[in-house]
Amino acid sequence: MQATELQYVIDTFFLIFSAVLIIFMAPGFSMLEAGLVRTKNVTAVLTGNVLLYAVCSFVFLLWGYNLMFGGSGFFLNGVEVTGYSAYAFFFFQMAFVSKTVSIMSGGVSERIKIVPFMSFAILMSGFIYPLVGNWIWAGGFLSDVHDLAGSTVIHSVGGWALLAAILVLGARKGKYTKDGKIRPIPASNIPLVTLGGLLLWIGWFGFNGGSAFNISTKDAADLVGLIILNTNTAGLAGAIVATLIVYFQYKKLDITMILNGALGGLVAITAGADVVGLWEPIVIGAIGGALVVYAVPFFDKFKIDDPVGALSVHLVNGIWGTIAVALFADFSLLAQLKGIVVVGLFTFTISLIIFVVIKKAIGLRSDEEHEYEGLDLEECGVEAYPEFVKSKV
Amino acid sequence: MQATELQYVIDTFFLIFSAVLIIFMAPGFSMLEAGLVRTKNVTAVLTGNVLLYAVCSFVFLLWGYNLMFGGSGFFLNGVEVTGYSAYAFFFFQMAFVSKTVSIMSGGVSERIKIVPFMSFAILMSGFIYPLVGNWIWAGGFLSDVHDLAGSTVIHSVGGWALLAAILVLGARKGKYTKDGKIRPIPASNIPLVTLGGLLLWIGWFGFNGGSAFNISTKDAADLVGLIILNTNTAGLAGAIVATLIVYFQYKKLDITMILNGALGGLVAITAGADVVGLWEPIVIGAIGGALVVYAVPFFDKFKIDDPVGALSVHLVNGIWGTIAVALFADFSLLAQLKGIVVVGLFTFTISLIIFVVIKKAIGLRSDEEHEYEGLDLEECGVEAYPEFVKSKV
Amino acid sequence: MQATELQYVIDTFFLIFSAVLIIFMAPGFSMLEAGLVRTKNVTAVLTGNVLLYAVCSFVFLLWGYNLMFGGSGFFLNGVEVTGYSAYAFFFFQMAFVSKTVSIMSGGVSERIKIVPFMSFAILMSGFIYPLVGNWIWAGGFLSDVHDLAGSTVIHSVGGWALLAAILVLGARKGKYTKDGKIRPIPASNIPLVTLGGLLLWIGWFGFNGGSAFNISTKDAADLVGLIILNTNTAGLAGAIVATLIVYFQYKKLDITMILNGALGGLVAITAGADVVGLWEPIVIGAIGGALVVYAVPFFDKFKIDDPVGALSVHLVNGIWGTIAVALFADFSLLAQLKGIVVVGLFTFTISLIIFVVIKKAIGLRSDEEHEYEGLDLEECGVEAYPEFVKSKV
Amino acid sequence: MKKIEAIIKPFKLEDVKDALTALEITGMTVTEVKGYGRQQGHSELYRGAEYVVDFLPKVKIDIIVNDENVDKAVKAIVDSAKTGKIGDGKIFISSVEKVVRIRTSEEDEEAI
Amino acid sequence: MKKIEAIIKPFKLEDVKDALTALEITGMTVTEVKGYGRQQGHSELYRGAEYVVDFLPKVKIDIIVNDENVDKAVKAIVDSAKTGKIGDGKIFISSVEKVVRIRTSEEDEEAI
Amino acid sequence: MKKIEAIIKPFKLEDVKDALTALEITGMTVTEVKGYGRQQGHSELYRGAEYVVDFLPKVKIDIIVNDENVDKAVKAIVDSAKTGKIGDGKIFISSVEKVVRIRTSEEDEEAI
Ligand SMILES: Nc1ncnc2c1ncn2[C@@H]1O[C@H](COP(=O)(O)OP(=O)(O)O)[C@@H](O)[C@H]1O
Ligand SMILES: Nc1ncnc2c1ncn2[C@@H]1O[C@H](COP(=O)(O)OP(=O)(O)O)[C@@H](O)[C@H]1O
Ligand SMILES: Nc1ncnc2c1ncn2[C@@H]1O[C@H](COP(=O)(O)OP(=O)(O)O)[C@@H](O)[C@H]1O
Repeated sequence: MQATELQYVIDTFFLIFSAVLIIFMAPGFSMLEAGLVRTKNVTAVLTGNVLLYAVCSFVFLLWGYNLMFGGSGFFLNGVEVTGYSAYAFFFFQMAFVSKTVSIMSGGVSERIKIVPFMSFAILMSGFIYPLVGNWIWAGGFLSDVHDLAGSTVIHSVGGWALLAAILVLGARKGKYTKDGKIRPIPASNIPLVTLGGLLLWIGWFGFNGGSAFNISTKDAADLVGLIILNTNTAGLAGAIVATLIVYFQYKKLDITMILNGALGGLVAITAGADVVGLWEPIVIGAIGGALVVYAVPFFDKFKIDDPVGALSVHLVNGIWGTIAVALFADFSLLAQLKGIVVVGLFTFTISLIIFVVIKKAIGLRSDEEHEYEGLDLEECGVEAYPEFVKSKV
Repeated sequence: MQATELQYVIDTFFLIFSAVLIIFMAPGFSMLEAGLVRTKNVTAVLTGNVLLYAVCSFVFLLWGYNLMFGGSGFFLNGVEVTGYSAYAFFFFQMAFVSKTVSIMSGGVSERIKIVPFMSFAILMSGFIYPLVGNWIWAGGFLSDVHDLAGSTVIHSVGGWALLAAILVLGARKGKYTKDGKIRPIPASNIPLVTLGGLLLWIGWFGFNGGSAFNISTKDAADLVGLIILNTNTAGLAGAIVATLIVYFQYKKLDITMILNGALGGLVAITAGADVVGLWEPIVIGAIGGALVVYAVPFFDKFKIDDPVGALSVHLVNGIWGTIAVALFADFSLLAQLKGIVVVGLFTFTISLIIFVVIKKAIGLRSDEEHEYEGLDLEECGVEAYPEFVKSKV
Repeated sequence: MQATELQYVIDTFFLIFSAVLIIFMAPGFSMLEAGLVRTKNVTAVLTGNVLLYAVCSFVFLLWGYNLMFGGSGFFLNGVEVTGYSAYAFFFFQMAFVSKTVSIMSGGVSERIKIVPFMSFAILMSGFIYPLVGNWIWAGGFLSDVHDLAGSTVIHSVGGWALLAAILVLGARKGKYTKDGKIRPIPASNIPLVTLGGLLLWIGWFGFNGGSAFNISTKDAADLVGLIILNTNTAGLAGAIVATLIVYFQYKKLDITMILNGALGGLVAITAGADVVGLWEPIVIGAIGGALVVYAVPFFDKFKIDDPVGALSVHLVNGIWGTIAVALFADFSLLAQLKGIVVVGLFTFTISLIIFVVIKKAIGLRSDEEHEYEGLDLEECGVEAYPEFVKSKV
Repeated sequence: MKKIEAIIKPFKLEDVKDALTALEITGMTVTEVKGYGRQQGHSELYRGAEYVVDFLPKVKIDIIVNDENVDKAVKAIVDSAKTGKIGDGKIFISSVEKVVRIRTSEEDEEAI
Repeated sequence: MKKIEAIIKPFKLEDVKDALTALEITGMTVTEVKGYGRQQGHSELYRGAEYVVDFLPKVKIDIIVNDENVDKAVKAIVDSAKTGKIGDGKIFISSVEKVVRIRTSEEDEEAI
Repeated sequence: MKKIEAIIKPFKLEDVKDALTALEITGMTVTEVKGYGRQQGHSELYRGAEYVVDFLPKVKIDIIVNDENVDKAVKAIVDSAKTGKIGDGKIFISSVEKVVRIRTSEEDEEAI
């Protein structure tokens, strides 16, 4: 047996391992978002998350992957893969796609109807994301953008589409009072938020680590080690900085902000974890964490109502992370900026159009009354915690 | 060093990886079932699940494995394993065994006493499952049945035993009214249901992927990639079809049914994920999802009370998956049917006998009063969420 | 390509895999502790856990690792690593460090202020743990102690520091009544406890398995297989014995004790999983489980208030596990005892001093009033489940 | 008009509701409460130690009825909620001076 | 002194509180309840089968006020809680004989 | 017979129960409520922004007693629930016309 065959085997195994870690982000997002919204909307958010995984992965299997990697026809046809199993490569890529939409699902929660949102999800995973992915990752015209695991391709894309969605949707009833004040709507279940945040963090090791695509030489193994270590470091720094900023302001330790800070750091390092040394991720992640803390009130100021802080985490830090590559490593700032702007313009515009069309065609937002009662009843017919009297038969 | 030694290493590593994924099904089943039952029975269900893992794995270590793989004496003695570590192989096999009984624990929940159930679990993991496993997987007289990871060996076996258990146990008080109507008893905690469902889904990658047993050649790696991809595809299809059927009937998106549909698809592909191409799992999983949706009311019609839908997911789709192998790949339908019938007859009959004996000997079902109060108090003395006044000292 | 390069790759991959499993212990500890404390302290406990991971890992990255493995300066400088990626080795070691403090966080919960606790965490992960780790694992003066994955280095160290912390802190208000009786304060959320317990169990496979450090020869692969199998076996035995003891006393199945029993067994096997056969872990784990059951009331008798049973699980079984190595394998009892005593004296004394100093300097314990109201409001400003009226806008 | 407050065992709620509905008393408000009385609390376990839980789960039903309906309502509740075992609960009756239906501002008998 | 018990739709709680505060009625006690009345329950799904949930979430507000404040308090509640749709809720008024403030042992009007 | 409704701080529940039990008043029904009053709400954080929570957790105890027991019960509650800090709560006393024990159909004094 040739060493190359063993390399093939090891890299295939490594891709599977990474993909499985990424799929842990499905419960991760689900729990994070279920914990952050109000009880009356928990089932709707969970249903959205599970359906997203199902629908986006399915669309990607049918044609999205093919479109992204220049295949022909459907399924995996005509996409050339060497060095590891084509199935494993597809599986890894598929694990990515639903994340792009999961990013959005918290931000539009508590007021969006699930079916129209799923319609967008089909277009996102079948066209928008594969196109952007193609431009940057599959030899397209933005190939000179360095974006290891998708600060732009995944996080900014999800973030821009979310921004469009929120603009079309509007804020939740009662979020901004008539006299223009902001009414915080607290998270309903902190253990779920924490569980979700930590599962996302763990999933990120597969996200970024797996994006090295191979581990089967000494150099590759070192690179994967570096990537995973750097990923973690940026998360640490984001969490710590978010902690400190809030603490110095309020003398309190705000767990939802700490976790958002960590996620901000993780998004920020996603573009360049492979091209920086050990201390840069500290700076990149720290700035990421700080950006989250300041972006949350910023968006609120403009009455852009994002229940879970997804714009602050994914859009702002997706941009920051892509820029950081040029600041901390030897890449062209211009290229990075071009990537950010082109992808941003494209994704935002097309998403805006799609959401406006969906709104006109089938409606996007829940009735006011259903919003008051919670989407769970209208959309799902299932309450998250339905029991009134615990011991009722 | 020989390449074969590295292969040995890689396959051992792969088995460990797969086994660990399978063990994630322990929290998976625990959370799923804890979310589906009423609050007053949550601790009992969780206790059952944890004990199942402990007891079944222990029995399997002591003698079950030995019985299944034709060893001699106890522990791993005399079971010949080549190509990977015997310990890893055992560990992988052990991860399977408690699943067979976990399948049942939701279906008998809210009325079964834990100790008699554990007595059955010992017999199941020590005799019934090892025997069936031996017939199909270890060179026994059903070796011509193709059942990759246990549509029959695991899921049908668990399903048949569950059917026997439910027939002996009877329905929960209040499930069917005096005038013969069905009273739905809703799930108490949807986030736990979702978490559990997704963890099971992830565990399935280890379940089916690991059942290839080796990954250390190019062909093997491709096969593992294919299996995992197909497994996921069937889950997607099951979820989507279940979604659509319920949606067209009620205009609602029913998350418990969506997850059950996904699990149905996953069970259905378990027998043949390795012998079909990329589109067949869509059909197999879709039918699996549809079967779940129609099987749930079917069992209810016959007053077979299955609180979590385990029969519909595991028994019905265990059978369907085993048949599907012959329909979609080049295997003998006769052999597959023979496997289904022989295993079904054997498991159902012996389980029925055991449950009747247990019932006579030590009782199987909780007192009516304890059932009203919930099993948690009587069986465990621990309420799942005991606090009345949150801030009470 | 040389076989050694592939070995390097495989071992690096294996370390990453193991480290990721260990990091699952972060949600594991978080959920376990969040479930065991009262609702009013859940956010504080979760915040503590997340911060611990962030702070301890960060300190370890900056200088702790360097100190432990005899490097020079900061970061990974000067630590020599051969046979696998230095990054992966660091990542694996880093995954360990926050566990040492996580062990403590449940025991001091419901009354400790987070900021002073984090101060201790910095000293623990920056000095105490690296020193002890150096003595036993990095060629220091206790190198003849056999401690595979840290019955002493991790669990006892965490346990001794916790004991010091509890002595300085005192018991929770209302835990012991004026007339000297013990008032049990039940767990608030059993599903979270179960989820946490099972995630810890799974994490342990990485903890102990990864501590073999390589898997890339046949012998190494067998050893890893054995370790993981033995780890699991001890957990099973601990769970079963704890079940039986409580059952024979009260005729109830106490899930919190069953899980604690399992964890006790897992701690006990951590020192010697690599040097015993298949049946010894049954005995070691069983004794571990029994020790937990008897240690819990023992500590209560002395009014040492440990809300989650961490002393019984980690300290008592850390000691037992270290001794067990000498009883069941060919190691010097004297060396093991020396390790236990030296590490115990050092850790306890220095922790006691640090906690007394912290107490004087910035205070350690929450005000009585805040303790009544719950730490969540004062420390975090965030309630775990804040909703009063579920459907309130 | 009278207010009937009935404290019952939780699993009897459905039966009581049905019994009242049969009398065409179709308005009621239900609260989850904990009761302390002669019925002994049960013992629970926590990490291997037993302790007694004094307060038991009960359900309180508030029904405002016209004076002429009081007796039959009480009878219906007693009949449907009784198990004969200790802890079945109590019924308290008191006077209500005025009732207003928020939707229509109707008052008293019309508002019930 | 009178006790006003108002059963309202949960999402109106904030509005009612504001309306009462505007009257300088700044003491109240709120309970989460379930209501059964003319308002039809909604149907829910469970594993592919529909069923009707009879009891709907409501909020009960208890306010003890001096006799002279009753009418304006009731008016404030009606105005702020009304949506005009069925299920808006009811207000019940009854007599209170004595009030004690625990902190100061003040009684009656002074204690409100 | 009188109904005593006492709204207290949650952590005083055990003490109040003990004080009442000492008077051989061994029946009571407890409800989890939220209170709004002079006691200022606390501020909480949410994703880096502060806001005030108005409604504070309280516990309501309902006790039906014979007329002669009212004063000592009230005294017991006041003594055991007082912390002296604002927000200690209130006691409201009203008349009850009839009491029925469901299990035995006993009435009034015998039913308490
Ligand atoms: N004096 C009382 N005041 C208020 N509630 C009471 C009183 N006595 C009993 N209750 C309520 O009635 C319930 C049942 O009372 P209990 O004495 O246990 O049994 P029984 O109903 O058979 O007399 C108690 O749990 C409590 O909620
Ligand atoms: N007779 C009654 N006694 C106690 N509560 C009642 C009564 N009638 C109605 N309620 C309460 O008022 C709520 C609203 O009543 P409903 O008949 O649904 O509509 P509406 O308020 O428009 O008359 C009910 O959900 C219930 O909580
Ligand atoms: N007028 C009232 N009607 C009903 N409940 C009241 C009233 N005033 C106060 N309360 C209840 O009593 C509690 C304590 O009252 P508060 O004014 O805060 O302090 P204090 O008890 O010291 O006067 C409140 O939280 C509320 O539950």
